[in-house]
Amino acid sequence: MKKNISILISILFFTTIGFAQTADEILDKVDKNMSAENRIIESSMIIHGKRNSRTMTSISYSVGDKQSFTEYLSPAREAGTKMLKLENQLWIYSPSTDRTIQISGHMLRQSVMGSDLSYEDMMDDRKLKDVYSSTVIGAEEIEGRKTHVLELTAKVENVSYHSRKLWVDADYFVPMKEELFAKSGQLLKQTTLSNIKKIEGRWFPTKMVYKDMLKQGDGTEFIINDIKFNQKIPEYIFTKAALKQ
Amino acid sequence: MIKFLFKGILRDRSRSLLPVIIVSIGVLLTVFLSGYFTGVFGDIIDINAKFTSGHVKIMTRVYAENKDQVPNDLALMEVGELKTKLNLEYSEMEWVSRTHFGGLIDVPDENGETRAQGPAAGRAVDLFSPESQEIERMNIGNSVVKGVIPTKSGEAIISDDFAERFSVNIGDEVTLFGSTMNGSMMFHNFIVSGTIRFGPAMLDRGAIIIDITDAQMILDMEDAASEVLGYFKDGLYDTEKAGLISASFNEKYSNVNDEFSPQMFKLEEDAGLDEYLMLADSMSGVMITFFIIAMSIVLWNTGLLGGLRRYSEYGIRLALGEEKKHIFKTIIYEAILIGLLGSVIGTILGISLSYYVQETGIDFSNIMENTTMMFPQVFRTLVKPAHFFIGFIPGLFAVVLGNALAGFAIYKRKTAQLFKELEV
Amino acid sequence: MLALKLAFKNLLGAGLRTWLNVSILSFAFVLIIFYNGLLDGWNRQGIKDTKEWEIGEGQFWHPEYDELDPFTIQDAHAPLSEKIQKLVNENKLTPILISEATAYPQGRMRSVVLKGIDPKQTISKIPSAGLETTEKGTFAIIGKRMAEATKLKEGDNMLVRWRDKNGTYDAREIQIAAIFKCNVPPVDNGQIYVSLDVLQEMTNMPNEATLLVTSKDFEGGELENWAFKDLDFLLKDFHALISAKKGGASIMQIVLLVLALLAIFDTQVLSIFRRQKEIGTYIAMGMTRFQVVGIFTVEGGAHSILAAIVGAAYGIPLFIYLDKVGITFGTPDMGITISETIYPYYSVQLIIMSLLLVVISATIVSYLPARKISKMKPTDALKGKLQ
Amino acid sequence: MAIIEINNLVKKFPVGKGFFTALNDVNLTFGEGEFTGLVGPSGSGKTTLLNIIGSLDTPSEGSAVVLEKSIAELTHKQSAKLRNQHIGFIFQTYNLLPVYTVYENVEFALLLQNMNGTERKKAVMQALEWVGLTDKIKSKPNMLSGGECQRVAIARSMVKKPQIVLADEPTANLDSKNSHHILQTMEKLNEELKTTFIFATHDEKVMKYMKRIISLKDGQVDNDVQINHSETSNLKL
Repeated sequence: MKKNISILISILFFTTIGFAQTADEILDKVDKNMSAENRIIESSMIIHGKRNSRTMTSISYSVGDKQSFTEYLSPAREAGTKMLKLENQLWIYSPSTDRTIQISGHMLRQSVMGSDLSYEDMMDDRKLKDVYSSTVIGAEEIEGRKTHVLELTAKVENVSYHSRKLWVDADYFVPMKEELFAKSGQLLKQTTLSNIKKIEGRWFPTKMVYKDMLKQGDGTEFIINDIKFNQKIPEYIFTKAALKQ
Repeated sequence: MIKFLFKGILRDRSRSLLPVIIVSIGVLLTVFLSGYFTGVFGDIIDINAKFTSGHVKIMTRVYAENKDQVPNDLALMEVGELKTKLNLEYSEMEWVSRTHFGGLIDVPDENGETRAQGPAAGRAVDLFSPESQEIERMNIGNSVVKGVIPTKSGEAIISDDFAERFSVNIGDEVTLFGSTMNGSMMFHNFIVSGTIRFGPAMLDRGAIIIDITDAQMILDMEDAASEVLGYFKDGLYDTEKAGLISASFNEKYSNVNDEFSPQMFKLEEDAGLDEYLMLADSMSGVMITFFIIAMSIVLWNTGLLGGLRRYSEYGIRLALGEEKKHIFKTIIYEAILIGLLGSVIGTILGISLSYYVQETGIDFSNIMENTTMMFPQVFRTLVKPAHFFIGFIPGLFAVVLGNALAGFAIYKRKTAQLFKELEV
Repeated sequence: MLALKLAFKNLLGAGLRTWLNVSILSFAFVLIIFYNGLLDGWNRQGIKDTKEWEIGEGQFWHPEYDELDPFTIQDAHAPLSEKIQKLVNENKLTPILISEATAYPQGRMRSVVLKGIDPKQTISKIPSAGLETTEKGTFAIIGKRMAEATKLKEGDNMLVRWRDKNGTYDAREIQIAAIFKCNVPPVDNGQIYVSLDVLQEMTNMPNEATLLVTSKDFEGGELENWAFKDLDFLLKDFHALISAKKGGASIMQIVLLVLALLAIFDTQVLSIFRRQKEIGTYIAMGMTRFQVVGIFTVEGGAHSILAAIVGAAYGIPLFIYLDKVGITFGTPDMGITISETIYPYYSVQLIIMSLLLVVISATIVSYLPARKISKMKPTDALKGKLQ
Repeated sequence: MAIIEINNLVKKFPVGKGFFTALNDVNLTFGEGEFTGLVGPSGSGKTTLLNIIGSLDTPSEGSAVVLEKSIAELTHKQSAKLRNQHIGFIFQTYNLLPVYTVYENVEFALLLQNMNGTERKKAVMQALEWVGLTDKIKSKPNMLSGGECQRVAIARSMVKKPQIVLADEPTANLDSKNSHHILQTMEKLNEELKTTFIFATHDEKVMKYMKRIISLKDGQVDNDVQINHSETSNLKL
């Protein structure tokens, strides 16, 4: 879950509302919409398996882009499971075993709970602007809405996806769709964002669908049930000790 | 007459005991070695069957296609009902469910935080049911290095290499982290009841074995399993029967258009061992044939010797007025008695020994250096119905033949000459 | 010498019975040598094939690399030093770069290992030359097993996704340039071979390798930052398999031997019974009982020498024949290195050991009944009275 | 000078729970060059006496001293040596080694003495000459007649030039012509080589050749007479 959130966050962070035509300006505007000093999100993740679909709900707290804490609320099996991300470290706590397990190394590349996201996807929280250089490559209409189409190309080395294509709503400055590409240009993943709502003065997509394009299946949905910005989040929540509480 | 001869055999130990012992030993060896060849040449098949492919194996069609991914979300459902049907319709086989799972084995420090961690290659088998033969079948008992096989829920046996590498001791708690059949996160603490080493590093790397009921619980696989394996109740793989059963099962229950419908595979289809199976069959056949011929020669020789040693007795009997033809007949009758007696004793002993070795195996691990291979470390025989009568070929026919040949010598000699030999 | 001479005279005098025993014993003898020869042949070929295809005269591994733990591959690579490059140019080493990947043959997903191999290398038998092409595209060669598992044919394309040095995803279509046949399963199963420079470019690891395979010309010695894995290490499982197979064979040998010895034992018992007068005569002529026991023991034991001669008479032509044509086992895919055709290998040591085994055991088994002689009363023996 | 001295010799065999006394207080002396027959009915102890003299058996009581060696005190090895070097045996059933040729059967006795090749060959040929079988040296026993077999047996016992030859019913399986032939051969050797011959026999033909006849009855010496019929025997030669 947490990784979903991270991805989401990373995307959100970098999309701000704006009217400028340069890519950077567009990204800045997107950022304004999507990122905040801190946030509390209650969300549902729907994973479409080959056989059935599953919904998990969670609440997650984050401060900046380095700290985040997620607690799963349902289903019963997952309830109470907590995930803590600090910088690039990730721990998961499970109440049934009273254990805190560090997820590291190769495990980070594994898919999270059969979703179309990997732990690493969840972990990567760098701002798009820091990682990619962007250019506007056109304008398209998606579901009746005008969008700016941005092409992002990695400017640093350690990225999972060499390039991305971002469709940003021309009015709300919220991304509507994103495609992630391999170095060769092969499409690997696709994200669609929808149900844009105005929350605390910003536009925010409340539904996202992630899809691994090389895998069969219907992708993973991420729905924000409630989101609050600029809340007071106690520091101790981002400690390993808090996992056990 | 037979009764009279029988008395003679029983009372005259020097004449009867040795031949019977030798025939028995010969028959025993024949029976045992036949079983042994079948076992040794079949070992790869057998190990594959026991460990991986069963004699037949049922998976969902889609699981089968992706089986190297261990895709438990594609596992068989309603396994209970399926097994009930199987037990009813294919009662010649024993049906067991097994589940494979992946994940991490996480070893905690004193604060319950990760101290060490490694990938898990898990197997869940029926360890707890008293009637389960899985422990035996997978040779788990003999592969235990330290500790014991789990006996209650929440216990697991893990790879000895893993335990060594991360200094996990018996009684320690490790956490298994993975995902359930539905893809939920799965955490479960297991007490390490023992460590295991099968041999091949590939099998041992990250191995963790738990009971199937634990797996159902923790993997959210109530009434589900990765695969249902069928084993012929006599323990012997019969490719034709397996073919018939799988054809009939697939006809009834498998649906090409339903990727979650079960599909049955026979051993060689699953393991890619078609050619080896044929080879093993013919190799063991050839070896057994050779051996029976050799044993027949030995026992024929025994019969011949048995007849020869009694020349002086024949002399006496001729002197008493017995006809040569009659003496010859009694020689044959006696040979039949001795051959039968020896064959029966030998077969009983041979089958018993074979069964014993089939069950326990002959463990070479102590005398072989460097043994890390799971399968050939312990050698097993395989008792087949043929072994119940195979010993009679050398035991009865060869002995009678030998005696008959010896008896012919009586005809060759003049009565007077035999008579003379009696005055020694 | 006297005893031996007497023994042969007696044995040959006994005619048919001797030849029966000898034929059984020779059969055991030939079979023991054959079976061990087969295993030795398998062993030698297996080692040869593994060396030729996979491990050369040993490998240098990147210290992080563990062939059994695919997770180590990610970090197990390093650039080739000048010294190594020089050795590569001298054909003493060939580098192999390994990368984990996911292949999507026919829409399915499968974990594979991408291996970069120098198309010009001659150290491994992997037909890497097939990767040398001027055509555009990425070409790979795979083994027969892999081809069957993925249902790929020559010329087919398959999407492969991997991550480069930095973890950046990359994916492209790879075309199967050739399919090779190889007896060494680890070289085949789940492996996709591409040209070394192509993989280096794909993974953004220029001039890097995961392991180095040595050739016969490599003089040995350490390479800084690389861990040498010798043949014993690399062949451990194979050695274990063979020694285990030998263990299995030993039961067969024991039973065969017991069978043959049973025949000798039986013959001994009878001949001692029937030849009491002869025994008495020997004693009357002034032989000690010990000498008589000796004669009978040597006589029984001499079966084994005759058996060796007889065995050699049909065994040697048979072995020579088998050595020419080999024994074909088909192409079982057992995950074990086994040639389609095994040429049995008969070492002098094997033959001498087998000979000793047969001779000594035959002698022991002949001695057991002969011991009875020392308890015989010569006067009774002369009368043939003993039962 | 006596080469065999038997004093108060008793030999008992266990029979069931008791004993059968085969020899009872036998006192006898044999000198060099004797040609003596032990006669008596079956079971009178002839063979037993021969066996004891030949060191194949041991006395139960009393002593038998052969060539100054007390039979009772010999080890297996010593008695084997005594037989090998000084005593020849001739049996009723010849007891030739069936798989060997005539020559080899005779040679066998010398092989045991480790005599060297040339000497051995000479001795074997000489022995076969004595018994008149030089033309059959390559025959095996089963190709010979009974008389010929017995002559091979004589050659075998004589080839090592023993001081004593013990013959147990040597003519029992032979017809009269062959019996005479055998006896004449032995008589001749007795005279030429001064070998002591002791026969166990109840064959009248044999007794005629004897120079001394000892009758045994129920294990005791019943009668011991010296006979002088040298004229007749000379005639027969």
